[in-house]
Amino acid sequence: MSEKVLMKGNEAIGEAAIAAGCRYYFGYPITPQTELAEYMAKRMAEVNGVFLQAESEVAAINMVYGAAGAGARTMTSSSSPGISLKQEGISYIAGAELPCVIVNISRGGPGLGSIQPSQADYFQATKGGGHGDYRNIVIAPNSVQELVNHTIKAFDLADKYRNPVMVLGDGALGQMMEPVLLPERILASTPKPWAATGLRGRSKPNIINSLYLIPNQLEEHNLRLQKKYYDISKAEVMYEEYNTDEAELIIVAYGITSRIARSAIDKARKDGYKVGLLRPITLWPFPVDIFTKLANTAKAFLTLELSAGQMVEDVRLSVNGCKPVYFYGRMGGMIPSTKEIYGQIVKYYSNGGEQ
Amino acid sequence: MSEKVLMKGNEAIGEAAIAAGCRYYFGYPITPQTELAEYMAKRMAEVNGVFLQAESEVAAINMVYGAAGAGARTMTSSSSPGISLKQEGISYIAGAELPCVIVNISRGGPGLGSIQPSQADYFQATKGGGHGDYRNIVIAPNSVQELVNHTIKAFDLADKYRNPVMVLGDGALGQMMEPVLLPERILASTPKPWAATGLRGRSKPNIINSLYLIPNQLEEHNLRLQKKYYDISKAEVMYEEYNTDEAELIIVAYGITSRIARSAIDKARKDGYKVGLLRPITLWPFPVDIFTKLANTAKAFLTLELSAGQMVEDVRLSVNGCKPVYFYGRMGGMIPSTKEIYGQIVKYYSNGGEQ
Amino acid sequence: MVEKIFTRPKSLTDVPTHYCPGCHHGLVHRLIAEIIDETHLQATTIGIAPVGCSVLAYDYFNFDMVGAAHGRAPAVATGVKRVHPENLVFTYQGDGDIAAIGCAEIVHAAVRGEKISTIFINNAIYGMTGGQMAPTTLISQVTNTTPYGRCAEGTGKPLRLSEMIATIDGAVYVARVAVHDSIHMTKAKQCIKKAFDIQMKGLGFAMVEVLSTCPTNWGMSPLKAVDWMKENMFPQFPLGVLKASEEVLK
Amino acid sequence: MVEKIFTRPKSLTDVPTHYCPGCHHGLVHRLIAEIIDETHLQATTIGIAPVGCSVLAYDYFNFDMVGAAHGRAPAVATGVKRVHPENLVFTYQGDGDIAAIGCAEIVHAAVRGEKISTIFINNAIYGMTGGQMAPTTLISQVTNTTPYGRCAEGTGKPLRLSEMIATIDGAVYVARVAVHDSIHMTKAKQCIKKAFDIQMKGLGFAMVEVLSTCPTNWGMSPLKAVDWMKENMFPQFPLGVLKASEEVLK
Amino acid sequence: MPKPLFNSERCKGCALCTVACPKKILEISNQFNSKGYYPANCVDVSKCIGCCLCAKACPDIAIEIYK
Amino acid sequence: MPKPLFNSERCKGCALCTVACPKKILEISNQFNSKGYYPANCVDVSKCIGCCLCAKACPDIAIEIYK
Amino acid sequence: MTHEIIIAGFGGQGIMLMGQLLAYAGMLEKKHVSWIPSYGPEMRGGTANCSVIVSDQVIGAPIVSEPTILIAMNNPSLFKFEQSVQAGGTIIVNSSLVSRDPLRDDVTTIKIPANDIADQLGIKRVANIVTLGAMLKKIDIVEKDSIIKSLNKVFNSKPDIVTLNTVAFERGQLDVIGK
Amino acid sequence: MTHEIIIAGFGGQGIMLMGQLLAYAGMLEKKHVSWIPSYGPEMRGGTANCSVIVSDQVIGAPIVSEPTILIAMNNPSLFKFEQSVQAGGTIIVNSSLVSRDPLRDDVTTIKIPANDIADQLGIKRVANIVTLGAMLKKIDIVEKDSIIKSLNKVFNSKPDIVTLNTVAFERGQLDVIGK
Ligand SMILES: Cc1ncc(C[n+]2csc(CCOP(=O)(O)OP(=O)(O)O)c2C)c(N)n1
Ligand SMILES: Cc1ncc(C[n+]2csc(CCOP(=O)(O)OP(=O)(O)O)c2C)c(N)n1
Ligand code: SF4
Ligand code: SF4
Ligand code: SF4
Ligand code: SF4
Ligand code: SF4
Ligand code: SF4
Ligand SMILES: [Mg+2]
Ligand SMILES: [Mg+2]
Repeated sequence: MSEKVLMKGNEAIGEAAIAAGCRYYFGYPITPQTELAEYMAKRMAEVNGVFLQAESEVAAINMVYGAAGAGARTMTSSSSPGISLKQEGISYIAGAELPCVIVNISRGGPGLGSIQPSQADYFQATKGGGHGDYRNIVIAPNSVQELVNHTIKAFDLADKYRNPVMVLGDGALGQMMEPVLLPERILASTPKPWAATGLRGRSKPNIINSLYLIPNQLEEHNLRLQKKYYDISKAEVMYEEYNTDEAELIIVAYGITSRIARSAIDKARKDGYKVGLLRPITLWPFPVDIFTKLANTAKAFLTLELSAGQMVEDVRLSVNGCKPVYFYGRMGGMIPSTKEIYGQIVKYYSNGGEQ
Repeated sequence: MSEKVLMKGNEAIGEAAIAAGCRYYFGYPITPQTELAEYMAKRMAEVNGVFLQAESEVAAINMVYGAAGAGARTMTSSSSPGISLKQEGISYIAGAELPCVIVNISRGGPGLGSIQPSQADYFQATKGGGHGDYRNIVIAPNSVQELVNHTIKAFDLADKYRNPVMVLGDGALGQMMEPVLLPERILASTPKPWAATGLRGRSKPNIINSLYLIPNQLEEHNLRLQKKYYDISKAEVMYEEYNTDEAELIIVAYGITSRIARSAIDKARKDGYKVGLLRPITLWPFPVDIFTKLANTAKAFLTLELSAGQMVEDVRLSVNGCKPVYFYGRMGGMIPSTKEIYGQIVKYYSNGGEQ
Repeated sequence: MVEKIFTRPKSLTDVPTHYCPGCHHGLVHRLIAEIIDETHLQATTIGIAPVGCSVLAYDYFNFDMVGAAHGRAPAVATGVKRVHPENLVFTYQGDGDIAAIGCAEIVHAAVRGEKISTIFINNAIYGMTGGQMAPTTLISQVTNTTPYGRCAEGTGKPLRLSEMIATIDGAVYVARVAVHDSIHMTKAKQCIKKAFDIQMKGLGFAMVEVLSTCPTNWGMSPLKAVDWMKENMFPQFPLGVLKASEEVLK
Repeated sequence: MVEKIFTRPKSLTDVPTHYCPGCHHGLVHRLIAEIIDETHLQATTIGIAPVGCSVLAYDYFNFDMVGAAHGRAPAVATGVKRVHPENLVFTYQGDGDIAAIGCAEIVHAAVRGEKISTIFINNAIYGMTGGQMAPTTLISQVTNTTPYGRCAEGTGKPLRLSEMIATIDGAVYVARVAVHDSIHMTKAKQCIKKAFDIQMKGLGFAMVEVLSTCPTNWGMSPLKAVDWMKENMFPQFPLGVLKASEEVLK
Repeated sequence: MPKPLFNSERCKGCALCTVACPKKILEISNQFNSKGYYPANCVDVSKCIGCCLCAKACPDIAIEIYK
Repeated sequence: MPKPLFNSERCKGCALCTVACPKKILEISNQFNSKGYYPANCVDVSKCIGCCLCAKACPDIAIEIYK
Repeated sequence: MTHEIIIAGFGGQGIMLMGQLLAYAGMLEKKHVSWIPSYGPEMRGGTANCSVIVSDQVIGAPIVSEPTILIAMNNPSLFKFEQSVQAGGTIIVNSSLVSRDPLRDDVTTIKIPANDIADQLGIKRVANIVTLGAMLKKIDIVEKDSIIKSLNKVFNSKPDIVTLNTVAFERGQLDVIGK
Repeated sequence: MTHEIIIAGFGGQGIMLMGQLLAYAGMLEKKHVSWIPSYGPEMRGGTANCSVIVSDQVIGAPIVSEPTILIAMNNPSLFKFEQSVQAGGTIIVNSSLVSRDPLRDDVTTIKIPANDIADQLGIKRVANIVTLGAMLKKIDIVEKDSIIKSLNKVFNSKPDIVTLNTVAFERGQLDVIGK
C-alpha cells in the first residue's frame, strides 16, 4: 500500500502492530482506546492471529506476560484506570525482561475522571507506576502516522532490549482520523532462545521468572537491568526540534500538545517572537542532552502539558537550573487552543522574559 | 501505658492505628508486612473493630474506599507487588478525596523480586503510581517509635485533607523490634458531613465519586486538588537535620537508610569530616526549602537509597543545580553497612570533594 | 377529585436519565426506588453504582450513593456495610462489571455471606463502551469484539453467573428475573424486595439478576430488543429463584 | 542383577526441595513428573508456577517453566497456550493463589474453555506467608488471621472452588483427589493424567484439586496432619470426579 | 375518568408503553421533541381504564396516571 | 532381594514412609543429618518385599527401591 | 486557508460520515485534514458531533472549539454551538429540522431544507449528503469530484449507493439558500 | 559498647526467643536495642536466625552482617556464620549439637553442652536459655536480673515456667566452658 488512507489513531495502531508481526493481542474495552481492541477483533481473525478479550486488564497484562514469555510478539492496550491495574504485571514483565508493547490512550483522572484526552499518566509511564527499579521505554507519537511508525518501532525495541515498551497517546490521538501511509508487511523474526517453548530438544529448561530470593542475586539482576537502561538511554533517545536555532523561548511539549505548540509557534514567529519547540518523542529515555545543549542558547523553557505538571520535572532535571523553566497546563480533558498558547508566549515576552 | 515495650514494627503500626481510632482494617497477607494483618486479626476483635482479610489487594483497597466513603477511619497495608495492584484504587481514593492510610512495607523488585528490604517504591509512592494528577502524602518513619507516631499522624492528616496518606517503610522496619512508647488511646472524632451514611434526615444525598464527565468540571476538580496539594506542601513538610550546620557534605537519606547514614556520620565526624544528614520524613511533600537553604552552605549532597536512584531526582530538583548531587544505592535487599557509607564519605573527600 | 395513581417514587430524583430509549436500566431503577419507598428505607439506604451505563445511577437515586471502580462494587459495598451494618447497602452492576472484571469481588462477597444485596443487570453486552462481548454474550451474538459472532472455541460459552454464585454457601438467595412486562416486573419486584429483606434480617448475601435489553448495542428497536431477549436470552438464562436457603424460606 | 524399580522421574530435577518435612507439594510434583515421563511430554510441556510455597516449582520441574504473579497463573497459561497450542500447558496453584486473588482468572480460563490443565493444591491455608486463612480454611480452624478460629459470621464458610468451577460449561473435567496413601495416589495420578489427556485432545479446560497437608502451618507432625486432613477436610471437600462432560467420557 | 399524562420532553419514543397498553390507545407522534425524540401520546383518552401498565412499562417515568 | 536405599541427606524425617511400609521395617533414626533432620532408615532389610510404598509416600524422593 | 468545521446533529443523521467524507476529499486533494468525533457523554441521549479541519497548513489540535463553519443538522446543535462560531464564519442550517435562524449577525447563514429534499428523493438517510452539497456550493473547501471519489471509497464502489448520494449532493448544491 | 549478635539454629530451638530476651533485658537497662529475624527463604528447610544489637549508642541498621558475637546452636549455623564474626569477637557454641570447634583463631570460643544440660533438667526446650546463661556469664551484655525480669514479661508471669527457665539460665552460667 503506497497510498494514503484516512484512519483513526486507535485503528492505525492495530494495523501497525499487525504489520510489525504482532499476532497476539490481549485487551479489555475502555474508552477512548476501545476501537483498538475492536479493530484487533476483526483483523486478527483475518491474519490468523489471536484476539482475546480478557476478563480484566489484570488478566490481559498477565496473558501478555505469558505470550511474551512463550516467545511471541504481543501487546495490550488500555486507558488510564486500566493501565493502573496493569502495574503489577508491568513490573513483572520488566523484572522477567519480556518484550511486549503496552498502549495507553490516556484520559482524564484521577479515579474514574473522564474519557477526554489527558497527559497526566506521564509519571506513571516514565518513573514506573509499578514497584521496584525498572523502566519502560515510553514513546509519545503526535500524529496518526507516528502512531503507526512508532508502534512498529516499539515492537523492535521491545525485542531488542527484552523490555516493555509503552506507546503513550491520549484520547485525541486515539480518536482522530488523519491521512496515513501504512507500511508494507514486516516479518518479525527475532530469535528468542530464552523463551518458554517446551524443551523441544534443548537440554536446559528455559525459565521465565522475576524472583531472586538471595539479595545479592537480586542486586546483580538489578545492576544488569540498570546497565540495560543505561544502554537504552544512550542509544534510543528520540526528539524533534522545530525552530530551536536561536530560539529565546523553547516550548517543550509532547504528543497532541506539541501540535498545538507548533501552530502557536508559527503564529508567534510571524509576529517576530523567537520561539521554538523541543518535542521529546521518547519520554523515557528522556532527551536530556539536547536540553543541556539548548540551555546554552535559549533564555527560558516553557513546558506545556495536559496535566498539572509532570514532564516539567524531567525538563527541570535536564536543564538543571541553568535557565528558568516555566509551566503551562490544562487538565481534565481541556485542550488549550493555539491562541491560548500564543497568549502564553506573548505573556512571557511582555513580562520581559519572565512568566 | 507510659512504659516502653519491645515491639515489632509491623505490630506497632497496628497498635498505633488502633490508638488513632482506626477500627476498619482490610488487607491481604504478603511478606514482609503480614504481621500487621495478623496483629489486626487479633486486636480488632478485642476492640470491636473489623479485621477483614480481603480476597486480594485490589479488593482490599476498594473496601477501604467504601469504608472511608462511609465515614470511617480505615486502612490497608501491603508490600510492593500488592501496592502496585492497589494503584487504580488509590487513584480513585485521591479523586474522590477520601481519607485513609495505606502502609507499604516494601520489598525488593521489580516483579516478584524478593522479600528483603527495599526503597525502590519511592517513585510509585510520591509521583503517583496510579493514573492522573494526584498526590499521596507519604511519610517515611525510621524507627519503630516513629512508625507509631507517624501512623497516628497519618490518620490525622488523612482526615484533615481528605487525602490518602501512605506510610512507607521497608522490610527491616516492619520486621525489627525496638523499644517503643505506645500512646494513650486517642479518640478520633473528625466530623465527616460529606460521608455516605444514609440520609438519616439529611435532605441532599451524599455522593462519593470521582467521575466528572464535563471537561471543565474535571479541570475545576483538579484545580481544587492542586490547591489542596499546594496547601499541604506549605503546611505539612517534615524532615530531620543532623549535624547539618557547617556540614560540607550532606547525606540525604530516609527510613532505614537514614539510620545507617547517621552511624556513618558519627564515625566520620570523629575523624574530622564535616558531614551532616538531611532526612526527609515526608517524601511528599518533599522538603524542598531546606535543600535550598542548605545548598548555600554545603558543598555537595550525597543521596543514599536502597534503590537505583529515585529520591535523588527530588534532591536534584530541590538543589536545582546549585551544588553537585551524588548518589549511592544498593538494591535487591542488600543493605549497606555503616562502614560502606563511611567509605563513601571518605571517597568524596579523597577525590577532593568529588565523587 | 383528581388523584395521581402512578408517579415517580420519592427515591428517584426528578431528572432525565442519559439512558437510551427503551433501555431497561430505567425500569430497574424505578423498581428499586419503589421498594425503598415502600419499605421506608430511603433514609438508611446506601447504593453502590458501578462503572457501566449505570455509572450515573448516583444522579438518579435519591439517597446516599458511592461510585465504585469498574467491577469493585461488592468490595466497596463491603467496606460501606461493615461501617454501617444497620443500613441497606446494595450494589447495582452490569454483566461486564460483575461477571468479567469484578468476578473475584462478587464471588467473595458471596463467600463471606456479606450482608449486602446485588442487583445484576444482564444485557449480554458491554453497553457503556459501545457494545463489546460480555461473559454473558450469547453464542453467535455479534458484538464489536465478536464481529463474526461469539464462538465457543476461543471465547467459551456464556457464563451463567447466578448459577455459579448459587453454589456458594454464603449466597442465601439467588434469583433471575426480567422486567419486560408487568407480570415479570411484579415478580422482579418481589425478588428484589426479598433480597433487601434478607439483608435487613442479616441472613447473608442475596443477588437478583435482571435480564435486560440494550437496544442501542444490539442494534434494534426497543420493542424488537424485548423479543430478541425472550427468544435468545431466556433459554440460556432461565428465569426463576435459583436458590433460597433454609434460613431464607423460614 | 540389581535393578532400580523406583527412582526419581526424569521430569524432576535432582535437587533438594525447600518444602517442609512431609509437605504434600513434593508428592504432587512427583506425580505430575511421572505422568509427563510416561506420556513422553517432557519436551512439549510448559508449566506455570504460582506464588505460594510452590513458587520455586520451576527449580524442581525439569522442563520449561514460567513463574506467574500471585493468582494469575491461568492468565499466564492462556498467553502461553495461545502461542503454543500444541504444547501441554498446566498451572500449579495453591488455594490462596487460585481461590482468593486469582478467582477471576481461574473462572474465566474455565469460561473460555481454555485448553490448559490446572492442578490446585488445597491445603486450607496460606502456606508461603506463614499460615493465614485461605478461602478454603475450615470453620473453627485457627490460622494467623483467624486467631479465634474461622467464624462463618464475617469470613463465611469455606469455598468449594471445584464445585463452583464445575458449573461452568467450558470446564469439561473437574476432580478432587488426595495423595496421602497409595490408593488415593493412584487415583490422583489417573485424574491428572486424564486432565492432561483432555488438554492434548483439545477438549477444554480441566482442573484437579488435590487435598494436601501443611504440617508446618497447621502446627502438627506430618503424620498427624494426614489424620487431620482426613477427618476435617474430607467431609467439607468430598473426593471424586465432580464433573466429566460428555466429550470427555467418550 | 382515568387518564395518562405524558411528559413529552422526558419521553424518548421507545414505544414500550404502546404495546403495554391493553386498550392500544397510545401512539408515537410524528412531531419530535427538543431532544429529537418522537414522543408517545394518547389518541383516545376516553378509553383509558387507568390500569397503569403504560406507566409501569416506561423506563423514563414519562407517564403519570391520574384518576 | 528387594531393598530400599535411603538418601539420608535428602530425608527430612517426616516419617510418612514409616507408616506406608506394610512390613513396618522403617524407623526414624536418632542421628540428625547435616540439615538437622532425623532421617528414616530400614531396620530390617531382609523383610522388604519391594512394594515401593515407602518410596511412593516420600515427598522428597529420598528413597529408591532396588530389586 | 484553514477550515475548522463542527458538524452536529442527532445520532443516526450520518454526522460522522459527513465529516469523514470532507476529510477524505481534502486528503485526496493533498490538503492537511483531520477528523475527530466527540466521544463524550453526549453520545448517549442521541446527539453527535465531530470536528473536521481542512487546511493547507499542518494541523495543530484536531478538536475544533471555535469553528469557522458550523453545520447544524437540528435545533439542539444550533443552540449548543452557535455562539462558538468565529466572527465572519458560516453557519449551515438544516432548515427542515432547525426551527429558527441563527441569532448571530456577524456570520453568514446558509440554509438547506435537507430532510425535505431527502424525503423528496425518497431516501431519508441522504439528508447529510444534501447538506454537504449545499455547503460546498457556497464554500470552497474541497471539489465536488473529490467528494464523489470519497463516496466511492467509503461505499466501497457500490454504484447504486454512490449514484444515489451523488444525486443528493447535487440537489443540495441546487437548492441551497443564502449568502 | 555495642554488641552485635547473631543467634542461629534450627527452627524450634527457640532462637527468636533468645534474641528477644536479650533485647528486652537491654531495654530494661535503658540501653539501645534492636532485634530482627531473618525472614528470608531460609525459613523453610528448618534454619532460623536473628540479629540483636545491644548498645549505648543509637542503632543504625538492625541487621547484623558482621557480628561481634555469634551463638551457633547447631552445625549449619556455625558453618554459615563463622567467617563473618569480627576479629576479636566471640563464638558461643552449643557443644551438644555442634560437632567441631570454630576454625577461627582470632575469636574467643565459649562452649556449652546446652542440650545435654537441658536433657538433664528434663526439659529439652530450655537449651536456648541455658546457652543464654552461659554467654552472659562470660560476656557483659545485660544483667542476669534483667533477663529474669524479661522472662517474667515474656512468659506473662507464669511462675512455673519462669522458675524453670531461671534454673536453666543458672545452669548455663555454671557449666560454661571457655575464655
Ligand atoms: C478499569 C476499567 N476498565 C474498563 C473500563 C471501561 N468500561 C466502562 S463500563 C464497561 C463495561 C460496561 O458493561 P456492563 O458492566 O455490562 O454495563 P452496561 O453498560 O452494559 O450496563 C467498561 C469495560 C473502566 N471504566 N475501568
Ligand atoms: C500480589 C501479591 N499478594 C500477596 C503475595 C504474598 N503471598 C505469597 S504466596 C501467598 C499465599 C500462598 O498460599 P497458597 O496459594 O494457598 O499456597 P501455599 O503456600 O499454601 O501452597 C501470598 C498471599 C504476593 N506474593 N503477591
Ligand atoms: S447503551 Fe444499552 S445499556 Fe447503555 S443506556 Fe443504551 S440501551 Fe441502555
Ligand atoms: S509451609 Fe506448608 S505448604 Fe508450605 S512447604 Fe511448608 S508444609 Fe508445605
Ligand atoms: S393506564 Fe392503562 S389503559 Fe390507560 S393508557 Fe395506560 S396502559 Fe392504556
Ligand atoms: S414508554 Fe415512556 S419513553 Fe417510551 S414511548 Fe412511552 S412514554 Fe415515551
Ligand atoms: S519397599 Fe515396601 S516393604 Fe520395602 S521398605 Fe519400602 S514399603 Fe517397606
Ligand atoms: S518419607 Fe522420605 S523424607 Fe519422610 S522420613 Fe521417609 S524417607 Fe525421609
Ligand atoms: Mg452489560
Ligand atoms: Mg495453600
